[in-house]
Amino acid sequence: MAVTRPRIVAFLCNWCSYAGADLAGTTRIKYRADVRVIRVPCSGRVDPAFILKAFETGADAVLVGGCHPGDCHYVRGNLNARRRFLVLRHLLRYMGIEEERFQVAWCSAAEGAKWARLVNEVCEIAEKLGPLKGFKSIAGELATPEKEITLSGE
Amino acid sequence: MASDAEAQLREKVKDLLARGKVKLVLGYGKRSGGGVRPLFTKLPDDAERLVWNDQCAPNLAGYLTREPCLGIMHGGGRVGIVAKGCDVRAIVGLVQEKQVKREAVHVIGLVCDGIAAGGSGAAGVPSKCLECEWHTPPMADDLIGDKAAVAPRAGDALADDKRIEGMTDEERWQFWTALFSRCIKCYACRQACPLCYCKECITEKSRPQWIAKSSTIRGNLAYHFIRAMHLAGRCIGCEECRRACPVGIPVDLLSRFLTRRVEEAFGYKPGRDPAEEPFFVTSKENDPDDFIR
Amino acid sequence: MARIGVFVCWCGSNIASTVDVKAVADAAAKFPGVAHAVEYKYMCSDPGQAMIRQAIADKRLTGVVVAACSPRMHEPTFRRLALSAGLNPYFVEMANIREHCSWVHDDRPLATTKAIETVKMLVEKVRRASPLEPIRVPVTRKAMVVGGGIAGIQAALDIANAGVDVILVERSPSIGGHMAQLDETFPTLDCSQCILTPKMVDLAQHPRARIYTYAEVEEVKGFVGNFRVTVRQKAKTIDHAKCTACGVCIEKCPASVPSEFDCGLATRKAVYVPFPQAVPAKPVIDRGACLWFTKGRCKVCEKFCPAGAVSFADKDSLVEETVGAIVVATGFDLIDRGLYGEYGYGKLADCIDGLQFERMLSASGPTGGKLVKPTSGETPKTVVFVQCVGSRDDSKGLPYCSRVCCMYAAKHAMLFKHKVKDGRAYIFYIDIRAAGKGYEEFVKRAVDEDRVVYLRGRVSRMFEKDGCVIVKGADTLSGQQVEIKADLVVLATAITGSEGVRDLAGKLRIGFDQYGFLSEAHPKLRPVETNTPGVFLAGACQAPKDIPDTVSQAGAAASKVLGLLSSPELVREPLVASVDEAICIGCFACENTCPYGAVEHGLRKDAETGLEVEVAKVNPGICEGCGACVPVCRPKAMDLKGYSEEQIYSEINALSGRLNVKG
Amino acid sequence: MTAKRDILRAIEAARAKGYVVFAPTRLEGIPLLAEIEEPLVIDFDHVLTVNTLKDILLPRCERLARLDVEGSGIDPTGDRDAAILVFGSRPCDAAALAILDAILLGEVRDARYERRRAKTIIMTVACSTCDDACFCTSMGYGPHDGTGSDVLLVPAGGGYSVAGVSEKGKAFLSAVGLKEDTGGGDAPPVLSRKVETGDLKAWLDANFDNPVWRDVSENCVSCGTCYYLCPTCHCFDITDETGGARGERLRIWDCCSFSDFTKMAGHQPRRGRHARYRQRVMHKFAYCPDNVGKVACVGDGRCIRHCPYGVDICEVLSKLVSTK
Repeated sequence: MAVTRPRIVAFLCNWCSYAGADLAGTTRIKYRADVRVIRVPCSGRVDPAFILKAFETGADAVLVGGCHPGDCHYVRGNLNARRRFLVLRHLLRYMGIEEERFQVAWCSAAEGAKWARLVNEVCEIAEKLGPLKGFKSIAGELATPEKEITLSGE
Repeated sequence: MASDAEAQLREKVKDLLARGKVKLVLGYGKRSGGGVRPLFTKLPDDAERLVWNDQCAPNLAGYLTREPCLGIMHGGGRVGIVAKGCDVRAIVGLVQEKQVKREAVHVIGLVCDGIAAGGSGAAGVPSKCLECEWHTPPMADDLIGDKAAVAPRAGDALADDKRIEGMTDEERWQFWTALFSRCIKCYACRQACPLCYCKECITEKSRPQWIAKSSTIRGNLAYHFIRAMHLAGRCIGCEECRRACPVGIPVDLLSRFLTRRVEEAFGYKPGRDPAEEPFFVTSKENDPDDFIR
Repeated sequence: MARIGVFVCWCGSNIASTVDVKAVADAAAKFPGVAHAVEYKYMCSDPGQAMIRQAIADKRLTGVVVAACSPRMHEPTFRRLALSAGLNPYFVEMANIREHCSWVHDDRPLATTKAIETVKMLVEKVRRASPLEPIRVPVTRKAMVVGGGIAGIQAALDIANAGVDVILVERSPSIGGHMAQLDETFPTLDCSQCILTPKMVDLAQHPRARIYTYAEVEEVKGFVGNFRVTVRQKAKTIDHAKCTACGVCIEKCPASVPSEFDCGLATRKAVYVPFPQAVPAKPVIDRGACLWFTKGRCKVCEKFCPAGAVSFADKDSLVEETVGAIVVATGFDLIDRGLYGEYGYGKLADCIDGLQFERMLSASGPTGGKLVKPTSGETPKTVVFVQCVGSRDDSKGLPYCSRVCCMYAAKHAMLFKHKVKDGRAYIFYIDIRAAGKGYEEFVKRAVDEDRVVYLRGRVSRMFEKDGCVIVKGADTLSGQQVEIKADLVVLATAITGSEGVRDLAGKLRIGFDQYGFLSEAHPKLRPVETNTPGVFLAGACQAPKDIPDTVSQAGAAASKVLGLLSSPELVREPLVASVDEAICIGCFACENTCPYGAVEHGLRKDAETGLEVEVAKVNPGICEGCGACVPVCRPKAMDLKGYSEEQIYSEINALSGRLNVKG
Repeated sequence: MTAKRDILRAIEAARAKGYVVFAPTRLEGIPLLAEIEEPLVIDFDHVLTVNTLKDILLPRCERLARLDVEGSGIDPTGDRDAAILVFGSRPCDAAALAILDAILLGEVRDARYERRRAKTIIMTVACSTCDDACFCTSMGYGPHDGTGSDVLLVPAGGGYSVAGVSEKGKAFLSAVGLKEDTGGGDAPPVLSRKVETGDLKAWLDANFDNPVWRDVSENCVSCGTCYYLCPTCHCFDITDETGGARGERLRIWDCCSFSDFTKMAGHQPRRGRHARYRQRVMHKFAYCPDNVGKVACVGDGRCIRHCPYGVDICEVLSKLVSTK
């Protein structure tokens, strides 16, 4: 079995960060494939429960991408979220989950390169910290084993 | 907490009820086998049964969002409530969050220099009394007690916090999982919390089920995690949750820790001023953002 | 039971070269709820779409996941397709395996893994989707324009000419705005009033236009399609229905105050018409200046008015107007020269600002078009024009360029030279920004034909010395200090948003910056829209602009309004928040969080207590679907359609259990 | 009289025979019935553990089945087969088992409870002390009562008198080499509490709609403490918990005082705290007598001891019957 690679779950706001990630694509900027993206209308939609669930389901790190302050398509969704995220990072640390596992970034639709860099950085952070054991240890029955499939070869 | 305060209290309540200023006063009465318990005072004569001493730990604010108080306030009546500084902060929170109309409550604030050791579940003087800045309630219609007589308790309110902060991440995780695996999900902490007034708690949601219902460590951790987030910057540290927990979990640690962080970061202290907007529904351009990439 | 169809696109080799599309389709076929999974070269092509349409029918699909490019690219395409195939469009999701996968990864197994998991997430999302219908809001086919300068007039005219009723609200007693104060306009030097006043009259006489002058917006309720605007009609104290505009009252009025229109270079009476060509041409009484209102005696005007139009009993009145859209055209103000200690705090009488100079130039102005030195009344021989007074000056907190000063300074210098043939004109500048049609040529003319002297540098100090203003500055090109003994100094003071605009912005729930300029929805792609649907911007209220730009933006705003009002109802995406009233506990955190004021109060009978309790309700006509209200709702009574709690939960949940694709 | 060490030896012997042993221990000062590896950690001095035998026989969370939608589908799960010895629980808790048996092993039999019950030995240690919340005597039991126990140890001098109460118990004693000696134990402690309930059942049957229910439930905040700590409450909920394609079906405790109680079945029929509190009292003192001929209360007093707001079942009962 291959070495387990880090698993990053990213919540991207539709207007800036998701578009930024699109731009990374259209400009063919390469980055690591260990990220899984969930599209949300605004970083203000991101609930702490999302992050908790992401960790529960095996994420080693979570990244939330929103518009830069002032650019929010919805005026101030990103600013409201910022308060929650600050608190959430404290909670994670206090509970014994390295706060670096939860990253927040402002990434505009023009910052394809920044998005690529972010993914790589967060992957490195996750690797440095190693797999998040805590939640796996309490998943009990719900710990789903890895599956393997092979390429069709076509 | 001189007994003359108790006498004044009885007088005041008797008078309020007699003059029909309030339909009901939430206070403390004797509990069989020592200690106190909430006393719903409805008739002027019931006022004689009110007590005020350092056993009066319970925060009665939670009753304001329940029957019969709801019905009384809804019908335009007023409810009186005997409240210590910490209790009053809960009432302020309820006003801020539109659960109670300020004019519908008559707050009988009591100057309090702390409740008895063991008063909130934990051994020793409750830490809330050690860090108390509210010996005199921040809001009251009547104030009983002698501000001068207040003798702050000695001790370190942040002892637990420091211990936990001193641990490694690994140790902290072990600490919490060990603690919460004890939780039996009786929801006493939730029901006792004056600010957990939701009619249907998110724990009861099954589609989707953010919080596993079971009292497995999985479910318990999720419950206390989300609860802490829901109380961050709202928890006024009355320690009712801790007092109510039958298996002795210091449930308040998380939410109080977060509320301190909120104060550091945003200068917001819950339960200060009924006119203040709750911190989590607003934001400022210059909020701290050093953690953002 | 869900029957999801998964359609994996090769996008030619764009995806297929890096992602094993067959492996993706095969894996998807095994996902719970997936009834059909295929790959094809170009899903967006006609045959590709036909294939999906066919599958929806044949396999009785309840949902579709297209694994292809970014949803920002083709989501509308495939949702339209679904609709035409009889499937609710919101049962279609796109898995972005191109921009987010094949184009950014090289490793085939890893890219394929990511593609498969991405598809899985969106299959799970579609499984939890619910059918949504577009939201339809009835529209009031009427518009309001706030501000009666050239921007407002143009917008109002364009709207009215298109056959839509329009209401213009102007704060001062006449429409016309700053443009009416100007003498000649660059780069053509045609007379400002000659081109403006006809428009003013057109609008005033337009059957579809109604003008409130001496009026202000008091309150704005409602939302796009149906704003309910309360207008405060300030008491004019002259009944315009009776007034014949004979002007006797003005003649007789004993009270004089500095004229706003003439920028304090002349006075006006307490009862006044701002300028001769004003629309309406009938006077109002300025109660701040009127002796009757200030001292309780006089009433001379009433005595002399032949029409008996003066009514001291007149009161402010409130009028409510319902309109479908609003154009804000509140224009600009000049910054206070008092900011500049080094320029004499605006106390040097022979140092004036651009607008004052315009009035001086104007034939209908206080000096009848004659240039004079305010202190002596002589004709100024040496005039110094200073640009960037405030603009581009961080020390005064105004980092931006006011955009019109380069041009009008050149114009002023020229016009001065035209009037004073032997005069000397100096212009202190930092850079010359003449990036408009015919602008560069215009500046060149000033230099070549009119011999205007340009000095590159800031003016460091100016002070009064034997009847003249001594201007000290640096000529950074020659590297010399220069000192000019000027008869008159004209400051091109910086432009800011007009006074009071912040209040208005609050009422309209639109943003503004620290300089009082209103915020457009997007600096490039939505320059005339605001974040409040149905509210648009025109002219200098958004940023400093010259007349041509202002007029074109006014036209753009008008066309946005006309587009909005073109159909009897507004169709909006149904991706909005909604409240489960049975769970809502009425803390209204959502209301405080909503940037659009979309949360309203409703009543619910509580099952447990039987009491009527207040609960939150979302107005789908206002909600923009950002979802900021959901995380602050603790019991999760609030949810967001299209990005529902269940959908996002399922997406996250789909990720548990890693996948390993072997090469 | 049998010495304490002989008893500890017997427990060791049971462990050697593969018994899983539960006994009272202290966790941060809180007496809890817990699985032990080492008899020396047993706490003999407590009045009553916070948790009850329910934790072992009707656990607060029990897996009924495993789910894997991408794999084997649904398969029911059993639990470990090892025999169980519960040492040191009190007579009231043992007595509660007799009630649970009557309810869960009636015409409808709870297979899982039955299986576990069958392989469990209840070795009760009678009370030498009690506190002001205890009222077992008012419910027809007592500090030295053997009801529901397999083996009853009664404090005697420094040691204990040992009696096999059930056949199962006698067999166990001989298996672990512990002789019965029923030589006189110490006098039982005297309870301070006495509940005068008169003809409670008749009152309850007649006063379902009596407004007094609102008064007696005023202090109740609808938490689950009294239920979860009650040795006879036995309502449960079934919940499916999933992660990805995996999941498990769990049986967990539920409580008639929760506002979402029976929501699964559509709605909570009991509106208001008073209705829910009434249900609890009715269930214990009216419905159970009707259904299984037993009052579902053993007077262990946990609900009084641990109620955060001082709801006192004894006071409530006397108040009820004294209300017209």
